[in-house]
Formats: sequence, structure tokens, C-alpha cells
Amino acid sequence: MTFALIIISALILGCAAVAMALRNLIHSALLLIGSWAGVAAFYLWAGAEFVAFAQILIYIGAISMVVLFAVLLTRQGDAPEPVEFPSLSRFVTGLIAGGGVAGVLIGAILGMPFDVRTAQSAPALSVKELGAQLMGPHAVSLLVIGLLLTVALLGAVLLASDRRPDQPEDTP
Amino acid sequence: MSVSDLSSFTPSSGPTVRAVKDPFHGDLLEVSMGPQHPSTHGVFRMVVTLDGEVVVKLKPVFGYLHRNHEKIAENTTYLGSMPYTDRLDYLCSMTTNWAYALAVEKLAGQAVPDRAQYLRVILAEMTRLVNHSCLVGFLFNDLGTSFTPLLYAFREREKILDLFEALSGSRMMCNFQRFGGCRVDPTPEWLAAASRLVDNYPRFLDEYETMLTANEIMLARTQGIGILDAKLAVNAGITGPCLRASGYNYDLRKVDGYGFYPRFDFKVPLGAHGDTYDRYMMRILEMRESVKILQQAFRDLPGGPVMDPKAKIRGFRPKAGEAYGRIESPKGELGFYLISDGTPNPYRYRVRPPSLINLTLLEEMCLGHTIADSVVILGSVDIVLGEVDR
Amino acid sequence: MLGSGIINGLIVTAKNFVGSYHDPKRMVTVQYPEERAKLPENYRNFPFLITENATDPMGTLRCVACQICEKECPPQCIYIEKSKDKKPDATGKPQLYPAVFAIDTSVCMSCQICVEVCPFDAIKMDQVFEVAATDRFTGLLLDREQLAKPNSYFHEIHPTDAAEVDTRLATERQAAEEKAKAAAAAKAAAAAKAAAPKAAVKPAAEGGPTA
Amino acid sequence: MESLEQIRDRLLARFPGATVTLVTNPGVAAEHSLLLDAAHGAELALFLRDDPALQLDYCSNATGVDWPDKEITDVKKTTVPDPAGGAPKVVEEKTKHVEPGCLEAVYHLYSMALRHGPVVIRLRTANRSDQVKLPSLTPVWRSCDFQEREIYDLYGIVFEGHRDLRRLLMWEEFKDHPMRKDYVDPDDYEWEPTPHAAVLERAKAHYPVPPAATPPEAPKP
Amino acid sequence: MIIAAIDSYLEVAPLAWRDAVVQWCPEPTQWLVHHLITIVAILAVFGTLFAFTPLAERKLLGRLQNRLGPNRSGLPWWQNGPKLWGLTQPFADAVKALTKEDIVPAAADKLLHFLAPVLIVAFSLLTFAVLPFGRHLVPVGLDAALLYFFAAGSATELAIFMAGWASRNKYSLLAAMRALAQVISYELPLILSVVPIVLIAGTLSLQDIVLAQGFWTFGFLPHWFVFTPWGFAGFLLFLVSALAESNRSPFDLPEAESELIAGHLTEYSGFKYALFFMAEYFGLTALSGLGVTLFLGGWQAPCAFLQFIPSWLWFMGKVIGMLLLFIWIRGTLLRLRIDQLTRLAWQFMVPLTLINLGNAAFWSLTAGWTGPLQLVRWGVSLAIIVIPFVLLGRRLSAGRHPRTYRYAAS
Repeated sequence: MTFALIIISALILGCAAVAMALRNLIHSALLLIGSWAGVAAFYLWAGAEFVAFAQILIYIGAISMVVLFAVLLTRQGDAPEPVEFPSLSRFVTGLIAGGGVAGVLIGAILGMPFDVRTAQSAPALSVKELGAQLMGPHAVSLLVIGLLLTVALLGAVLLASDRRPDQPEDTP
Repeated sequence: MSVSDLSSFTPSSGPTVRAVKDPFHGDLLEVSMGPQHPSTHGVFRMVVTLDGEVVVKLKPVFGYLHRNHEKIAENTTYLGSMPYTDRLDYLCSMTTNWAYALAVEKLAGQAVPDRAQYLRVILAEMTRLVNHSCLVGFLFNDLGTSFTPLLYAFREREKILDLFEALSGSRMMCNFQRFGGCRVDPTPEWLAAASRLVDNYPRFLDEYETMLTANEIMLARTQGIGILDAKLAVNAGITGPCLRASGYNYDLRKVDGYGFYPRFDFKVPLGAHGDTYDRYMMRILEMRESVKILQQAFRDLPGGPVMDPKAKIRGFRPKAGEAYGRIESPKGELGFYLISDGTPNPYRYRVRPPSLINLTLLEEMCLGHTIADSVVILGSVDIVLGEVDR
Repeated sequence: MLGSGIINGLIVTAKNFVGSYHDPKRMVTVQYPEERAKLPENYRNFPFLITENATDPMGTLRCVACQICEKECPPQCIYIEKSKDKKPDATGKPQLYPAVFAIDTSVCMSCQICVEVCPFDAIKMDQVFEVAATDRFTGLLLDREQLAKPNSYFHEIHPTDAAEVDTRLATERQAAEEKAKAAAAAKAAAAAKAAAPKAAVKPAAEGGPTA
Repeated sequence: MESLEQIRDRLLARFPGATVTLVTNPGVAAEHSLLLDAAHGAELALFLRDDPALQLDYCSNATGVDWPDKEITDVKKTTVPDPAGGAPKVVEEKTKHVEPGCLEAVYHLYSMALRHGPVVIRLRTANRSDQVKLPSLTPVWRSCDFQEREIYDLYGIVFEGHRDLRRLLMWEEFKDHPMRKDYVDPDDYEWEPTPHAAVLERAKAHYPVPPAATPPEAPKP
Repeated sequence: MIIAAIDSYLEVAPLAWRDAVVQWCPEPTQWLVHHLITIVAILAVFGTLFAFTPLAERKLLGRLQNRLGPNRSGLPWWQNGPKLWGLTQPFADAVKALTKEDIVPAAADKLLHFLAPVLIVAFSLLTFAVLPFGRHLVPVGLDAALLYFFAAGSATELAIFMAGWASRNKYSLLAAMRALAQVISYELPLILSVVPIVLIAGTLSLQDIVLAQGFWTFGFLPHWFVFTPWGFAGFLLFLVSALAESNRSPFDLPEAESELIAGHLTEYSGFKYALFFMAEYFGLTALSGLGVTLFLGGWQAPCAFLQFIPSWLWFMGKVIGMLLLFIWIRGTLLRLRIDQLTRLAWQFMVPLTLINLGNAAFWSLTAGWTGPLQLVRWGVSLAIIVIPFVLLGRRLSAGRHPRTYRYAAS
């Protein structure tokens, strides 16, 4: 089973790295979406079907569209300006920031109690139990997330609609 | 109404047109819905400036089918121009022939026997059925159906064109009217077949109305689209179903009373809003009126000669002078203005094309609508490029 | 109710669908190359020249090259060159005949004005519509031989028209023959009269010397 | 509807500076017309449209007519007493003079409101070469928009005050005006075997006759 | 007895053949061969269905329009042989699609231009993995099958965007944006119209949903979900959003857009265009397969005594029935405008699906009612869905109704 894990992690990390290096913004966005697909494959490997399909549905279905629209509407075409490396100070500050984030992440992962090595043999959780769990103990967090999403939705609607004040909403 | 304010007349009742340049909008997109376009009914071109979906500016471009029909007419005899009039509005050749014959008879003072007058009314109303069923079919094609209403309309049109072929020899290029009457006297079988066809024509109209007139998508796509104001339409010379759809009662069959139309009682339908839906309904209701006229005409068609015996085929030289004859063709007022100088060829031969002049207000109708609507509005105005470009 | 218009539309198309299987009136199309729609009698396409009989087409052309149709043809697509000599036509009167009679069918719009103005019923409208040609220039320029078709063919495609034309021509021919016979008889009578006085004179002369 | 003479008199009364003459139509249809002078054309037209008695709110047809320069040989018959005392002889002197032609715009006006018949008005340009300006009636009747553009395109009358005077039918770079009587159409036709030699000769001047298609002059024996 | 034997044999026949072949190959590859055969079987069945759907469409449209439809393409080597009513037309279309020249515009983004059709066909084929074709014929028995179906379906948007962007043509980008707006705005009603089924059936696995519909009252009244008020409303809403999701008739805005030429497919020709065409039909078949599984009882027979017919025949029959319904709708209805389309989604479909969800909740709560209460239950359930439908319908077509016309006096 570890052989599949290696392939999947290679896929995820590879796509992310290449996405970072490419000049063409659209290609890098698509590679980012590729790495999300890799994450979904990882969930499948780990036996959590529901989370994998949710990942595909949400990330590849919707958020990829948001990323691509954002890329399109902000930049005209794919000719990025050349990035210059003038000074050592920019390199050092970059290193410090990257190192800090990496440190926090690794600390959090190592501190977790569950045992990484036996992940794949976790019991296959059926969707019904997952639903019960969500509606039971975790109901509060579900409602908060729901609230957050609706607020975001309303914000988007307000932001988009006041662009044309004189265009009546219900034109024929 | 002084001169100044009319030329800058903005359609008050139409959709609001955004005058101020909105910073949020990027550059305007100019689309040339060019001569080769699936829904411009022939080689007609509209240079449309789009702001996103909405039409901001629309310039029609003509001349792709220009054959200089009037110059040709000046170099041929009066009779020689008759087959060319079929090619003006190639959907209704009988009414165009009649308009030309009417103008020349007015120019030369030529009498026409009763049976020929009745036959002309019969053929003109059958042409109106052909043209309106064509238009309604093409309008639904522009609205996006996959050819079904068009083929129902064509099924009915073909039956009438077969009758024209049996009478004049050709389906669309009939070349049937002469100065002083008609060329061929219809046989009794032809008359029986024609009246049978006319009697069950309303069945086709009922099928059409149940299928499409109350269709929600049709109502959404055509009501309130391309509104034409009656006063502006009169000033812009719009005639025919487009003018009556705006509620203005002007039908040459009632106003001029040419031919034997005063002998038939028929009603002229009027619209209320002047939008694309009204223009569509005008055609449907006019078809029902034409069926009534045809039934009366078949009932009391007199006997007698079809051609005035004194009329001369060759060596026809009307006296010097001029005349302007006009009829109510299915598209509007079709007029022929002839100046003769005594020679067999006309000195000046002018066609007043309803299709071209009905396009005067195309831009005012399309402003503020989306590009999908401008195609539908053009379809509802019913133009034929042979007549527009001559 | 929101969907009622759409449902009515669907019902109409369903009726048409079902109708297309059992209602011949609804199926309007014809499988062209195999089945052919019957052409109405008045159907006209390109003109053709009438010859009295099929055996000697060029000999019995009815056309007398009077060039009226060439003048009256709106697109000017007929081209006639008169013949130098004359040959007797059906009524025996020596008439000219067209040495060259070409119709450019790529220009002709089959408006049948030539048929109307022809005083000799020499040109009539054909019913041929499959006239594809491989070459635009010579393929569609039909000359005298290609245009000439016998009167029997004319009877075939336009029966009533042909019958009416033939009766008219027959009466004209009879009238021409009676006139010719009458003229011949009158000439004979005149000759006889002229001969009679001479004869009268001659017998007198004979009477004289023999007396 | 009042007769043309009454209209003309009211026009003259209303606009003293304008000259309005009646043009008779010799034909059977007897549709006579009013010749308005170019300077006051627009006001006269506006009056015709707004006058409550006339209300000619619909201009059905705007036509261009080309009257080329005419050579008139007027024959003057003078009776010359014969010096030798014989019968007086009639001597005809033919004096030839050229009457200047003009370009003319004819408008057929109808009233949709009162439903009465055509009032035909004519506007004539000074001559056919340089002074070809006429006042545009598009601000008065919007229906003359495309028709005046067509007259400008095919006859060359320049309409002042028109909303958007461009060629209607021909392409922008086209120079001449095709509907004029003295227009010579270009003869670079593509070669056609039409039996009429005239077209053939002109075409041959431009295009080499394709070898394959022998022209029909050499009729087959 | 014999019927039961035949039934049980036919029912299991495909599985039996597969196991026979699997036994025949060597041990290590057996797992692979097992899955390969399933994939090949699905591709073969739905490939031929795809080949014949356009033919059925053109013939049905023809019959709707009083004409015959294609019946000319006889057998290739038999020149004037029998015409076979045009049944060989699909092969003619396939050859045409293959032999047509495949033009790639110079400025196009070669990689994405090539990848777009491949991805769109792959994603629309993925959705077939979870559809229960027969009692025992379930390719992959996932627990969250329904979620998988929508996940695979929603990835097609990515491919549409890639097609529009890679063609580097202003019109195709505009049309791709419009296509995305349509697909995204109709994904919500699609999923929401299916949620009531999950609520009642209590599971996401399609096989269990079909089993939940497996009972018949009095032997011939099936318990399909479509015969309940919320089920019928859900089915209609599912139908409309499926039409929009697969760019079919009243919503074929991007591709048949007479104004924007052929939408995001403008720069495609030859086999790539045929791939897009194939993806559209696979998507349509998959959606009608899902509709059949959720609402029309999947492979369940309509009556108890008809169960001897193999279950996968029932499934295929219902899918073909749904396809004919789509074709029939295409032959009749007009096209909506883009703003009307999105307004229909957000102001009519989404609220109705939410109300339908409430309706299903009421239905499941009152499962215990029996006798006269059953009628009350039906009445209330009907009211819950019909009243908002009428009110929203009136609001949607406010002020638009067929008019009556007056005639001129003179």
C-alpha cells in the first residue's frame, strides 16, 4: 500500500512545485488544481470516501472556477512581468517567513497523538455514522460554518450588485 | 413639434439607454453580424457595438444584393420589367407584379376586367398567407427552436406554392400579371383545389397558436422587446404589420381601396404595445382575415375575360407623364413611381421598398436590448434583401 | 399555471409525431430520385423550338427567324442569325429559317415572354429541370439542334396547350389552302377569261381566212 | 383636400420669399406637383407637415430623377416677302441652344391622419455638375433617411442637414453615380459566351478569351 | 419454474461470463482483468448507445417535423442495396468525424487545446462507475455513490473553461464564461432536487436507493419515488436542471448561440469536436441514468409479476425513455435568454427545491400515518409544493400573458 502513497504524495508535491515555477499563470492554476486532485486521491487511499468526493466536488468543481475567474479578471492574458532579484535582504526575509510557517506546521503535526504509520487500516466510516456525528456532537461547528458561508454569499451579492446602480434589477 | 426636437427623439417609452460612460465597463466590443449570418434573412449586415451583452450602437449596412434593378428597367420595355419584379420580393411575387401592373395601368389609363380584379385579390391574399407563414416560421427559428415551427409553416406554404405553379408555371417567379389583366385563366379544378386549401388553412393556424402563442418562453422572449412608438413610426414611414402592431390604423386596402377590396368585408387587427409579440400576432390575425377575404372572393368570382381584349402585348407606348401606384404588400406599402416619355422604355422606374424603409428605426428598437434580442427584433421586422437592395 | 403553454406545445408535436405514421397528409416529402412528384401541366422551365416531325428536325422548324423574341427577351439571351435561302414551311409558303438559334440557358430566367410574343407558336416552354452541365461556357449555351423538339413532345408535356395550338394552326392552314385554291381557281378563271377572248379572236381569225 | 393651386397660394402667402410653381403632369394619371425652390425647401416642407388642414405626416417615397442637358433646336418660322414679288416664302431658321439639365428629388407626401392622397413636391438642383446641393428633408420626415442616402449614392445630390449622408448601396470607394443617364458602366466583365457580340468584344478587350471555349461566331455548319 | 430459472440465469449472465473469463487468465492479473472487463462492457454498451442516440434524435425530430429523417446510408460495399432505414448512419457519422481535418489555431495554447476534449470525455465517463445497471450489475458499490456522481459531473466545468481559454478566441472565451455561468448556476438546483431522495432513503448509495423503491402495493402499484408529491416535483426539477446541466434544448445557449457562433467549440474540428459531442451525449445519458435510478425505480420492474424480465433491461428501457423525452423537448421548445436562464435558476428553481426538501421532511415525519390520515398526508404534501410553485410561477412571468387584440373600426 505504501507504493500508492508514494505516488500520490509525489503527484501532490510535484504539481505544487511546478505550479510555483511556471511562468504561465493559467497553467500554474491548473497544476494547483491537479495537486488538489492528488489530495483527494490521498483521502481515497486513506479509505475516507466521503471526504474525497467532497474534496473533488468542492475544490475541483467550484473553487478552481473561482481561482481561474480571479486570474482572468485581474490579469490581461498570460504575459507576467519579469520578477527581479535585486537584493540579499529580500531573500533573507523570504527565508525567515517560510521557515517560521514550516516550523509551526511541523510542530503541530508531530504533536498530534494519532499514529501516522497505521493510517490506512482505520475503520471505514459509513456515511450514516458520519452524518450522525456531524448532526450530533459537531452540530455547533456545522452551523457556524453554514453561517459563515451565507455571510460570504451575501457579501458577494452586495459587492456585485452595487456596480450598476442605475440598471434596474428586473430589466425585461 | 419643432424640427430640432424630432431629430433627437429618444424613445421615451423604450428601455432606458445608459448615457453616462460607466467606469466599470471595459472597452466596447464591436461585432459585425456580417453578410453571412444564420439569422439575418439574406446578405444583410449589422455592425453592432456591444457593451457586454447590451447593444449600444447598431448600424445596418446594405448593398450586398444590389443589382441596380431600376437601371435595368430603364433599358427594357415595360413588359420586359415584369419578370424582374418577381425578383424584388421573392417571397411575394404576385403582389409585386400587381403593384407594377397597377402603376402602369394608372400611367396608361388601361382598364381591367372584373374577373381579373377578383383573381388579383385572390392571388394577393394567397401571397399574404405565404409570406406571413414564412415570416412566423423564420421568427421562431431566430428564437431558437430546432426548425419544427418553420417546417410546419413551410408545409402549408408549399401547398399554396404548388397552386401558383399549376397556375402560372413557376412556384415563386410567377410573372403572372399583365397590363390590363392576368396572363392565364384558372381552370375550374384549380379554383376548387384553391378554395379547398383555403377552407382548411385555419386548422394550421389553430395548431400554430396552441403550440406557440401561449408558450411561456415565447412570452418571455418577445413581450416588451423592440417597442416601436406609433408617432415615431409614422414619421419614419414604417408601414404594414409593423405600424399596425403599434396601434396605428393604416391599411392601404382600406385607405386607398384599390382593386376590388372595398367589395370584401374584412377587419384590420391592431396591436397595443408595438413590441415583437404584437408584430407576431399581427401576422397571425392578418392570415385569418386573408382566409375570410379568399372565401368571399371564391364565392362570387365572376365570369368573363381575364385579359382586357384591347390591351397590347407588344409596342406598348404609354403617353408621356408620370404615375405613382401603391398597394398593401404583406411587408408594407409597396409603390412604383413611373415617368414615361412616350417611348417603349420607361424614363424613370422607381420602387418604394417597404423592407428598406421599415429598417429605418432598427437601431432605436434594438438599443438597450441584448444581442439575442436584436436578432429577434430584426426577424420580426420581416425584411427580404431582394427588395431592400434592389 | 406556469408550464401549461409548454405542455400544449409538446402535445402538438406529439400529435404530429404519431400522425406522421398513419396520416399520409402529414408526410409531405418525396424520396426524390426514386419517387418523383408529378409536375403540373403549366410548369415551365427553359424554352424549346418546335419542329413538325421528328424525322427531319432542321427541315421542319416552325421558326421563321423573325427575331421578335430576340428583341422582347428581357435578359437578351436569345441569338438568331437569319438564313440566306428560303425553304417552304408547312403551308408551302417559302419562309426564312434560323441558321443559328442559340439560347444561353445560364442567362435565361424562363419567364416565357418569348412564348407570348411569338406569332408563329414556334417556341414553347419545356419542363426539363435536371440541366446540370460540367462547363459553364459551352455546356449551357444550347444551339439550334439541342433546342429543337418534335411537336409530339409538345403534346406530351402541355396536352391542352398543344391541342389548342394545333387546332388554330390547322384552321389557318385550311384557310391558307382555300385561299391558295381560290387564288389558283381565280387565276385559272382569269387565264381562262384571257384565253377565251383570244380564243374568240382566234376563231374569228380562223373564220376570216377560211371564209 | 384642397387643390394644388390653393396649397401653392397658401405657401406663397405664408412664405413671401419662396417661389413655388405648379408642374403639370401630361399623363393620364394627372398627378400634378409643386416645384419648391431649394433655398426654402425645409421650411416649406415643415409647414406642409404641421399645417392643421394638410397634416402631410407621412413621406411615402423620395425619388431621384436625372434630367440631362437638352439640345433644343427651336425652329422659328419667319415669312420673308419674296423680293421678286412672288408668294411670301416661309424660312425656317434652326437655332440650336443647350438647355441646362438638373438633378431632381421628388417627394410623395401623404397624410395618415386625414387619409388624403399624394401631394407631390419637387426640388431641383441648379445644374448637374458642381451645384448639386439640396436641403435634406430627413429632419422633417425620418422616412427619407435611407431614400435620400440612396439618391445621394445613385444620383449624386448632396443633401445638407442629413443625419448620416453615406452611400447606401455602393461601397464607399465607388466614385461615379450609376443611375445618371450619362453613366458609362465599366466594361471589365468576366468573359461570357453570351451570343451578343457587343458584350463579347468589350470583354475580350480586358480578358484573354479562354482557349477551351471557342466563341460561337463560327457557327457549326 | 422455468421462467424463474431463465430469470435467475439472465440476471446473473453478465457476471457469470466475466467470472469465467477471469478464471481463465493467470492469477496475478485476475484483479486487473476483472475490472477491465467491467469497463469494456460499460464502454461498449454506452458507446453504441451514444452512436445511435444522434440517429434517434434526427429521426425523431424528422418525424416531429413531418419528414422522414436520415434513411439513405445503406451498406458501404453494397451500392444500391437495402437502405436499412438509415441504421448505418452512425457509422457514416463516425467516419466523417474521424476523417475531417483537425485544425488547431496557431495562437492556441496547444496543450490545453488538446487536453480539454480528453478531460471532458473522461469526467463524463467517470460518472457511469456508480450507476446500478441491474440487480447484481453494480460496477462500483460505493457508500457515497451519489456524492461521487456529482463530484465527477462537476469537473466538466474545468474542461469547458480550458476549451474556451485555450482556443485564444474572444468569442469562445465569452461563450465559455456563459457556459460556466449556466452550468454552475444549475448545479445547485440539481443537487438540491436530489437531496429529498437521500433524506427519505437515508443513504447515499444508489443501490440501496433502488432497493428502497422495490415494493408494490396490490402487486402492480410500484413504490417509485416519482409517485409521491415531493418525488414528482423533485423529478421535474431534476429534469429541468439536467437539461440545463447538459446544455440541452431550452438552455442550449452556449453551443447553439447564433450570435456567438459555436460557443467554446468554435476552434475545434474533426475528432476533437466529435469528442465534445460524445461528452455531451455521455453526460446526458449519465444524468438520465441517475434520474431513472433515483426517481423511476432504477432496475425495478413496474409490476411484481413482470420481474422475470432481467433487471438491466428495465434500466436500459427507462434510460432510453428519458433520452426520447429529452429529444422530444428539443423538438418543441424555444431557447431562453442568458439573463432569463439565470433568473429562472436563482429565483425559481432554488427556492422550489428548498421547499421540496421541507416537503420530503414532512413526508418522512408522517411516515406512520395510516388509513384516512394517508389522504391528509398526501393533501398536505401536495399543498406544500403546489402553492409555492404557483406563486413563484406568477412572480416569474409577471405581466406576461397572451393578449387579446382589437380590430380597427373603419
